[in-house]
Amino acid sequence: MSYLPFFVVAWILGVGLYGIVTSRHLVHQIICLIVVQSSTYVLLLGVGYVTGAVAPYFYDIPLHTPAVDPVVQALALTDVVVEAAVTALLLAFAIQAHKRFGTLDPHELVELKG
Amino acid sequence: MTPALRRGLFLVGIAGFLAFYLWGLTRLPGFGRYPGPYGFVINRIAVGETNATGVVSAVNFEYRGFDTVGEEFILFAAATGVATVLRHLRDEQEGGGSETVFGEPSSGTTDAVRLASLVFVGPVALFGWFLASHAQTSPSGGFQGGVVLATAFVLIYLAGQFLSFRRISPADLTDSVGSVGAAGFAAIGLTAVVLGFAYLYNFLPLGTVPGAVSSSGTIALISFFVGIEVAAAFILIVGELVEQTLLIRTAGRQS
Amino acid sequence: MVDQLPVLSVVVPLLVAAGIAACGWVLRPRRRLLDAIGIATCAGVVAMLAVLMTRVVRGDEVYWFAGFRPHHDIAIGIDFAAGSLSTGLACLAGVLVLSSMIFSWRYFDEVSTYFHSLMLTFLAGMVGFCLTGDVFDLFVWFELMGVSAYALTAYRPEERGPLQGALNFAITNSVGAYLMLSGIAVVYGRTGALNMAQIGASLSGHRPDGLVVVAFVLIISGLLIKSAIVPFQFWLADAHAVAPTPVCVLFSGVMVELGLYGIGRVYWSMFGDALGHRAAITSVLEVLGLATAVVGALFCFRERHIKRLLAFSTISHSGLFLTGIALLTPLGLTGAVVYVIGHALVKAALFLCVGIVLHRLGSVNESWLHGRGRQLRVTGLIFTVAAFGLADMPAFATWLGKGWIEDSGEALGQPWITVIFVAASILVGGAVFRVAGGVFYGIGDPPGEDPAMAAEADEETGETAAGRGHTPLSMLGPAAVLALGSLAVGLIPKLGNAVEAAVVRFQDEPTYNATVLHGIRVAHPVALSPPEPAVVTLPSLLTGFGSVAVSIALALVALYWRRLPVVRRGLEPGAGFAGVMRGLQSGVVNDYVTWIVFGLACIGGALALAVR
Amino acid sequence: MTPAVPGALAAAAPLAAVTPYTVQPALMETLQVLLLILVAAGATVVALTRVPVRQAVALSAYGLLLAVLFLAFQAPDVTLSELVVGAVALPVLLLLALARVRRREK
Repeated sequence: MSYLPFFVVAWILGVGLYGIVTSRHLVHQIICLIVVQSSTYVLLLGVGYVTGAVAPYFYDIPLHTPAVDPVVQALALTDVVVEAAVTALLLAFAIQAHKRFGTLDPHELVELKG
Repeated sequence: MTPALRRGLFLVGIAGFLAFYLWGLTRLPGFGRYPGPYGFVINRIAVGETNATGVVSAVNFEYRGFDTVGEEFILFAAATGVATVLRHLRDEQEGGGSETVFGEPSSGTTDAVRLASLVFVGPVALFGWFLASHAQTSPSGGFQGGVVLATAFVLIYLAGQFLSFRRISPADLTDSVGSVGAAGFAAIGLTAVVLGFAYLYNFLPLGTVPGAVSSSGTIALISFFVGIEVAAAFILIVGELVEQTLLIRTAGRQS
Repeated sequence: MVDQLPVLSVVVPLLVAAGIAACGWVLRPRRRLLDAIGIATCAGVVAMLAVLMTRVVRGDEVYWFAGFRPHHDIAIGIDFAAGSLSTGLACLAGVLVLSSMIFSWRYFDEVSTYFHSLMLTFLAGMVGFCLTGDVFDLFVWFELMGVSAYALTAYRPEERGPLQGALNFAITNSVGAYLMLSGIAVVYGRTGALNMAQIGASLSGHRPDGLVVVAFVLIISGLLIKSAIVPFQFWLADAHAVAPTPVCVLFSGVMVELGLYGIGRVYWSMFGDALGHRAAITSVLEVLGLATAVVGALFCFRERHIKRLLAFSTISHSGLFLTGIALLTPLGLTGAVVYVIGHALVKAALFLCVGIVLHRLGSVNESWLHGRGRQLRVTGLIFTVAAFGLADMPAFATWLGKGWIEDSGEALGQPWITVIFVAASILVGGAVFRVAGGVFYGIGDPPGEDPAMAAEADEETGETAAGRGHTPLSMLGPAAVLALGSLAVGLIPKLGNAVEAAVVRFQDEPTYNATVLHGIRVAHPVALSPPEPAVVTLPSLLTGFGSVAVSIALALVALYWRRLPVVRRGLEPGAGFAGVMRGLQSGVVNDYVTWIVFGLACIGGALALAVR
Repeated sequence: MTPAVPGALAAAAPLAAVTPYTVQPALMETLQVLLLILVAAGATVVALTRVPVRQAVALSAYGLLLAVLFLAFQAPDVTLSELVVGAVALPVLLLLALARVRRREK
């Protein structure tokens, strides 16, 4: 168990990149980019976890109860917002590209070459 | 590169890279053995210093508040970018004007879905409002609240009323509201500077009861502005996408 | 209020960006007011950073947000650590954004508040990236910079090129950013810290293990992609060629260089002492840098699309800068810094001149433009002056910087650096002289036309519609000032000593850590290795003039190629090459990501073998 | 490798002991292992689904799985964000974009 989450992180990163590289559809490629980014959430929350500790909310539990790291959770939240922002922008590019090229296959979206 | 060559090169590369990556990951302290100190220090001091019982919100809006300023402006820049890229171009005009996306007009959405969507608008909006205004106490905050609030507007659209969606949230207005939200956050920080403190210093009274709605000073206020900005940004993005789908006809090149 | 300068220089442009978006319906019909607000904001940021610059010469100024100072060496908030190098670079970014804003005074046909908002968030992202002392904050500003830049690249979505360029740019750089974030998470898992000084203090004094190497490689991978180092360089030419000209100025002049600054910042605050093995790190980064210099220069020389040609020259120069940093000596980094300043100014001037050509003649195709630029006398003159700067003509800051990197390399017993530097600068210089001579003076014959390249260049039509008959002063002015600025920087007396003092401070990790964590001002930082004097020597003067002469000769050969008696008609130089290069720069983002993965495996493997 | 944490800050060391507020560690660990394997499988399915519309639906399910995993990692805040963004907002954006693209292909 001790390193399982980190192996999962590496696996998610690997399949995400594989999806990007073999993709024939831009929207598919964007979704694979989301998968690549999801590996960072698992990694962030994985490194900040403490066995047997509670979530860092002290509303109804006493202070000084051992809690997991709140900082990585804040970082992961920022990360989620970044993901949403980048995805929205990429989708806008894809929609316009489809209008101009008539296809979403990255192999045919080549105006610039060489 | 041919697909086969690319796949070969990629597989060699990724095998090497993942081996390398795991070499580093397996030298971490191991899952569940976070060594600190940053998070533990924050857990110990946050409630006392800010009167916010949700420590993650305290980190997001106070200890690492400046990250959140940057994050809000990433969303702002992305929404501006979407509006830039999907703006009405010379060779496009509005046409069609069908009311639904998935299928032909009037056959796509059943009355049951419309009714259900409309019924949910109120509760969803209320829930979003609740989340945005309880950052300091519970696992919630401006960001989540803002997205949920935006969802309420999307539901109106799902009820088959795109034109009313646009009427309730015209692009100019959402743009302005979103910008005010983003600017509001940055301006709260600046208020502290004007008062002679460091940027983002929590200058409001913290309240006396940890976890109360009015506690924790600027944290609650910032969370509120973030909620407004996020909701407006999402409504703007969804609106632009829906408009593309429903209204724009292109006379552009097609190969 | 002066204490607040670091934060104000980031927050003010952000607030103005949001403000003009909020007042969109008021400002849209009042174009001049909108332009004026944008220019005034940039000028204000430059002024604030200039004042800050005078304060940080004697040591870094540390600013703790919300007043959370470190307790017992543990940073609980975010800090800005403004040093001379970081403030100077931020100031350079401000100057370039200011000149682009002046240049685009009434430049675009249809404009909303979007362009100005995005330029200001871009500026804020760059300044924040330079000043921050927190590694996650670095990522946040990196992303703000990225998102603004992607959107600006696709500013003209009615054409195909910008969309492809923006997609390739956004996907490759996003992959880089996520790798960087993974690296930050890995190092956080060991140290439990995000402040760079604290991480450095926590990591140093232990034997480097896999975690340190992996974190280093992951963090710099995002930055290497941003700075277009081989084999991560493909996106750059696609994005630069299609972005609006005022935006190209920023991409080439400073965004790429910021990636390299980031490498220096993380190395000399977090990893320098922890990694050790300086020789190995020097070799790996130097190989990357020199390969980039050569590849960029070759692509540059064969290009006929002028914006793309300048983009490839940026790749080549990025490699030269990386080599300067990789030497890990005070003089090498001094050279890189001066080179970056000089290059930013001349490259910005060149792009602005191309913008004027596009405005007046509606094309960026070198073959088509041949001789047609004769009427643009002033533009031609500015372009020629800037071309001499790009070819590292003595007295320009570019020549000083390049010379110092070569000196430092020779002192380390690596004379091949000089050879490759001279070769790269001859090729790049030859390419820009060829453009200058052909387009503005009509010398020789139009260069051979590659049909695909011509089609690409023709896609690029005017960004402006009205007032094509003349060139407004708001376009010529910034170009002239920037070109002459590079010359002026080169002529500052004792420039080398001043920069070297700043560099020594930048490279002194313990001093940086003490300043950030304990607020100690160290008067005399310790140099990484005995600093060699940054002086001008006769050999470097001769090399400089020599390489410029060879560049001009090369340009003349290219222009008169078809009239050379010895050459069989129809023989085009480098024809065999073309297929290979076209195959590499394929425009397919799948290929680019494959190269990223493959390149990372190689870099990681090399460092792993060295440090293990 | 961490700097010494003196005085008042030192008490916050990780505890293996069970407090009244936590799930039994053994149960928790089983849950986490199960969820991690599901998430890894989910990522594989999303990346290898070639039809974008189906992929968007798979992404929504994957977002849901991630959200549950984050709950097991004691991160309710991130759970909520992942739920609203990963499982709802992003799939909606994707489906809208795909609807636009498909309309043209008709």
